[in-house]
Amino acid sequence: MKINTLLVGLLTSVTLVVGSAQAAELSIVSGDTGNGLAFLRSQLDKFEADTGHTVTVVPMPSSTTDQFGQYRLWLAAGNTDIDVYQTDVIWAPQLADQFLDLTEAAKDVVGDHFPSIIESQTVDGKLVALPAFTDAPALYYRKDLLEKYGKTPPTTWAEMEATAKEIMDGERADGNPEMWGFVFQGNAYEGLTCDALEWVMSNGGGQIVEADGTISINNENAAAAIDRAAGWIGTISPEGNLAYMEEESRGVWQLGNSVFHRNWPYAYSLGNGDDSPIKGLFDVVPLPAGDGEGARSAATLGGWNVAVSKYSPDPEAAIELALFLSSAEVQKERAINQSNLPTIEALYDDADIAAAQPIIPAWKEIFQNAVPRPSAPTKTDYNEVSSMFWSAVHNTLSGNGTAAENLELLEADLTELKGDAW
Amino acid sequence: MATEALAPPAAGAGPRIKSELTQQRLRAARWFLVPMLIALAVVAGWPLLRSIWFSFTDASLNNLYGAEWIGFGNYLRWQVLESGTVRWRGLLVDGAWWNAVWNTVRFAFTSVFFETIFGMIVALVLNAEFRGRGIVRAAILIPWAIPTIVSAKMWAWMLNDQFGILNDLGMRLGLLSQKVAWTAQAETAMTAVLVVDIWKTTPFMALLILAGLQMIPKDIYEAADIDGVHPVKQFFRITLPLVRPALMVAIIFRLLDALRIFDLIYVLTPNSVATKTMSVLARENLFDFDNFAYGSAQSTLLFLLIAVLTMLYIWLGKVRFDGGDR
Amino acid sequence: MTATFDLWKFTKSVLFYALVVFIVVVSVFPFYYAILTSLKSGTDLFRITYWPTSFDLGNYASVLNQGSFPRNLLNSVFVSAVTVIGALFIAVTASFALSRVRFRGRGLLLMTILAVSMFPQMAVLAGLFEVIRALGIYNTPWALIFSYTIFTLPFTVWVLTTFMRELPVEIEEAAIVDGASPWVIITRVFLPLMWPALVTTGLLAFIAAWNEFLFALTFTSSNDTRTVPVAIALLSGGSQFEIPWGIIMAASVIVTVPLVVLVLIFQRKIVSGLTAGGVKG
Amino acid sequence: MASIELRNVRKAFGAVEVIKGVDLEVRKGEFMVFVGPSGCGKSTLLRLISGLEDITSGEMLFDGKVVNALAPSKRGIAMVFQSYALYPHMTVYENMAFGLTLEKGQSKEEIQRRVEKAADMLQIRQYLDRLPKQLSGGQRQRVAIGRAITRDPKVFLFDEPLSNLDAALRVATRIEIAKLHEEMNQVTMIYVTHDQVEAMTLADRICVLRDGLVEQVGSPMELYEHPNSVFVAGFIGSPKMNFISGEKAAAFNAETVGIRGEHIAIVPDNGTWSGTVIHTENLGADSYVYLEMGTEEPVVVRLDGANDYKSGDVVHIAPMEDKIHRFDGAGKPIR
Repeated sequence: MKINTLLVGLLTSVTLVVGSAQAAELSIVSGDTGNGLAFLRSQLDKFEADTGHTVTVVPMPSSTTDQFGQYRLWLAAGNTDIDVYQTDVIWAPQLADQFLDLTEAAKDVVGDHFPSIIESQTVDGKLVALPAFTDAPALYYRKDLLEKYGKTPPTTWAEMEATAKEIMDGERADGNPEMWGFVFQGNAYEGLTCDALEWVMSNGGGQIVEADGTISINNENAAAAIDRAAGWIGTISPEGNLAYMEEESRGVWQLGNSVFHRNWPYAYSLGNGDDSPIKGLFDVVPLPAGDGEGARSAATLGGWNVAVSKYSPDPEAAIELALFLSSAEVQKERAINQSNLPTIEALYDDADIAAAQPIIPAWKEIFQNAVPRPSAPTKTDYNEVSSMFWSAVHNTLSGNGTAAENLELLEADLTELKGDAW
Repeated sequence: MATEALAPPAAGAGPRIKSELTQQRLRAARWFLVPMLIALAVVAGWPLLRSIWFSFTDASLNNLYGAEWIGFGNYLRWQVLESGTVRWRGLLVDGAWWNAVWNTVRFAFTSVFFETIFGMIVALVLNAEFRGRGIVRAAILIPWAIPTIVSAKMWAWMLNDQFGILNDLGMRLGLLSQKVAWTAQAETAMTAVLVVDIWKTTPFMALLILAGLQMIPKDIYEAADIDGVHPVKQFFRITLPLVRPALMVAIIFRLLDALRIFDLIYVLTPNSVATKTMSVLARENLFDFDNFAYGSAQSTLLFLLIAVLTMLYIWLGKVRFDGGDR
Repeated sequence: MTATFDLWKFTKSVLFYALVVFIVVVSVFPFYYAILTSLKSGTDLFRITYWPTSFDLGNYASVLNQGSFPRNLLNSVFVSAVTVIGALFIAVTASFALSRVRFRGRGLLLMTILAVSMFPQMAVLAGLFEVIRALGIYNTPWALIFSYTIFTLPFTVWVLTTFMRELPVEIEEAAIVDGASPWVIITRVFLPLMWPALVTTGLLAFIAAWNEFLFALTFTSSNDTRTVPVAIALLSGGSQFEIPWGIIMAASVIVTVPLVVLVLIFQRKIVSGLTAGGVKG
Repeated sequence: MASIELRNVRKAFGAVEVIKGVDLEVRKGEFMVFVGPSGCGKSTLLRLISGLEDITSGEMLFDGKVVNALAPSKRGIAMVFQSYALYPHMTVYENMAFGLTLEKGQSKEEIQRRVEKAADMLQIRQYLDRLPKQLSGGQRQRVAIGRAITRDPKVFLFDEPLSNLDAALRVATRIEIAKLHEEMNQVTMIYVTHDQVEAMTLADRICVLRDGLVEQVGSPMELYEHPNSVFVAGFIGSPKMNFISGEKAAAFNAETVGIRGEHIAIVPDNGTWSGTVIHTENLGADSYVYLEMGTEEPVVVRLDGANDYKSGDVVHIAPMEDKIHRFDGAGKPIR
């Protein structure tokens, strides 16, 4: 906190010294939505007041795939109209060449952030982006139903499966034919990579591609984890789950038609909305663990960062903005207003946050189990790797081959894609 | 002088006489075509050439300007392994690509086929005189008027297995025994995409055919009525031949559009292997994956494939484009 | 005999109207459902109803208040209208040349124009982006108007060429004898005869431009220059994954209504056109 | 007001030559009719004169000046088309005034005066506000003619103007056109038709075309009485001239002899020839008897008043000797 205030003060004074003629016009592009944008604007207003710069927000569609394509094209063409980009946690290695190295500028503050997050944004020793907030999913469960059937929140997938089945059957017999046991993100897209990575990782099956670049996915634990998930489809999860993304699964869950639900923190406040049928009837716990060797709960690391375009006409002011947006001050505001998880460890013990968003300190436990997707080792090939992985998993879930078969093919494909090195 | 020796005899077999009229018309034609040609050259010509050029390089979006020429490597290349076996690589031997080609062609022909039939029916209905025709005409256009990204999402919503109204309707009417995840299952995904596309683009077809119908002089029908020609026969003998030029053009443009189908599938079933088309695959490689050159090669090949299919269509359909008496 | 005849006639008109109703229901139902959805909010969205259960205009209010939607609507109108006018202007003259003047390479030219429509939009994106930046029109409506010609122009040229070819030669010759220049022939003789084709192609091109998303997203980078489809894609719920169905549907309804009005205005023109009258005996 | 001269005019569409070297002079104020079977090039010739089609080679002169390349509108011509070619979206008035509005320096009043004058000539004044589709075929054609008159042309071109009208209207309009020619006797008129009756009734001179070449030019009676070939002889006159070849012709020292139906008399016996009646047609004022007598086509005899011959009757006929046309093997007359 102190350092930050100091820094902001320092920068402000620098600006003042250099003169207000140096006030820059900046543009930040953001795929953030609704309240998020409003929040961003409010913070930028502060920034403008502090520094004399003006910042325009260029909103983008919330689809991360759309954003990524646009940003790539803009950056490839050397677009000078955008100074600062909001980036997904997995993009850093793919866009690293087009962003400025922030190591020097952020050397005083990097220590405050979770090292794992800083690591995820560092490519070949270059700090590509500064973290703005982080994200990690949890297992949502229906307090009322678990109580009714005398169950405790599950800690292993097997336990979750059994509980889900029992309650689902019971509820269906009780007159809710729409009841399901568990909904998650099963469509063939990045979300499935997240979900499946959790199953594999929690079952001791590694993280697809290890940090050193080894392709580890073709192993028994991984296969067992994915096979187990395939078993859910049509039993505790609807067939349609194969097409669900976050919103579809939340729809089922929020109508009260599922016992368990895997989702990001955003579903928490929405589930407690005034018109929600399950308001106050649910809670969250870390995702279950598997039962293989080295099994532990695992949550895929999400989150957003800010990066500075190397084509920015005014890089210094842009860096200033990036530092501001990742500062403890803004992150605290963000946590309180947006229930976004801070990347600064100290904020989890912050009393104001705990008071405003009691869920956040609880999420620290979940966050500590967070695993990054293998974007760092696979570098520019990450999207293709992820696509191959989710396709293999989706095939298995759809009943096209067993996990063992599909993972073997996946390994071959990945090896080919990797070539000599990522 | 040499030129005089070459000059033809003054009378008789002189050079073709170009009258003022012909000259005026040719001059006008030139001026009329110039703006179009300039517009197309800049807006399409240059970008096309860029893309084709990229397809012969190792370009990636991270390094667009430092791309190096690699010839046909993106299309076909080979590698001799230590064991001596030759491994073929590249677009032409890429299974995913050919799957996409098959999906695209299947999709395009099926959808255009049904659109033509439905479009014709709708156009004939709209060409008839009845009360409330204006309202119906406006209603027909609604599917075409809704932005594709929205209608795709809307249908995704309606086709949803849990809260989709179509499943609910099917269950209520007893057409479905259980809720179907239309877009999720490989077997139904293509059908779902087809239904939405046909729904969405039939108005386009209908309107163009209607315009064609409107250009047919009414008295031809009156004459046929007096001759006692059966309406069905009238349709095949009078309507169809007369509306054919308009119909052929409508089909060409729908076909071109359908072969490039992107946004609908991108929104409805983005990653399903059963519906992934050439454009969707090309986008993936161009922007999502780090394979800009490979994606350019796919675009180029897509262009060639469409060109071949169009030629075939024009040749088979005997579409006249150099006709006209003047 | 008369009775059976009447019965047949009656059945026929019943069948006809049944067909009309069927067509209308199929076309409009999703739109109706969109309206229905646009009047809902919150968890209600996930509940299936066939009739309006609530009448909450909140979604409409938030669309019109959110960001710069009214501005985007104006942008769309401007971009689409100028695109269509430009395309029709270029296409009418070009198609006169293509359909009515004999010159070498005419077939090749038509084929080339068609070929422009064959290239996937995705593939020209990068090249087009360079051109637009080079022209200095990036992030202005002109970037969109310019790039939209890639799909409106070939289409309008082809359709109008086809229709113009069908116009009787003798009318044109009469005009030539009357001393009309090609320009006069186009503007004073052909255009009035081509209303159905013009209005139809214009309308189809208008809607295509109105609905275009990819170029609109790529070639603009501020809320003030964006068009409606992008604005709709930008409509968002409170948080990252939340899809604001109600608002999106409200926006879609708002966006679709002008087009319906447009059709209603122009529908006389869609169906007038070449009446037998002075052309054929 | 204008004389037209064609000197070895040729027209080819690609490799196909349609007009194969035509020399022709149309005199000032003359009513010239181009007649011939379909495909003979008569319409093309008219279009060459109009300037709508370029001539491939040769020379075309209006009043002695070469107009090969002159635009139609500058030739001082007006044209009436087979399909009327009215502008469907303009009223009758606008149709007629269109050409004048394109000319520079025409005042509104002058245009109105000329349109109304033409309308009065054709008695279409009451239709001036109507659209073409609200008129009958005959009225439309009169409007088309009126449009041509309004331009005050030196040369008036008609391209089969009556072929879209029914028989009664055709006669009426034909008379209308003949009257027009009388009123506008200083205007040169060229009229294309495939109907020899129109040609005979309207023309000052007829030009018979065949296969892109002029077969014969002359006044109707010249053509009727002294056809230059079997072709012209057969084309001009109704019913068609009878042609008899073989032995019967040899008796007249000719390859073929031609005799018109009206120049044959039926005689009780001792006729030149005899034949069997196969068909008779009674038209009231006159009647036709068709005879089978070993010729390619039956021989037609035209009689005044009605007759009561029946099929199967054998009759003797006698041609008027001085009306017999004798032709050689090339179809040329032997004089």
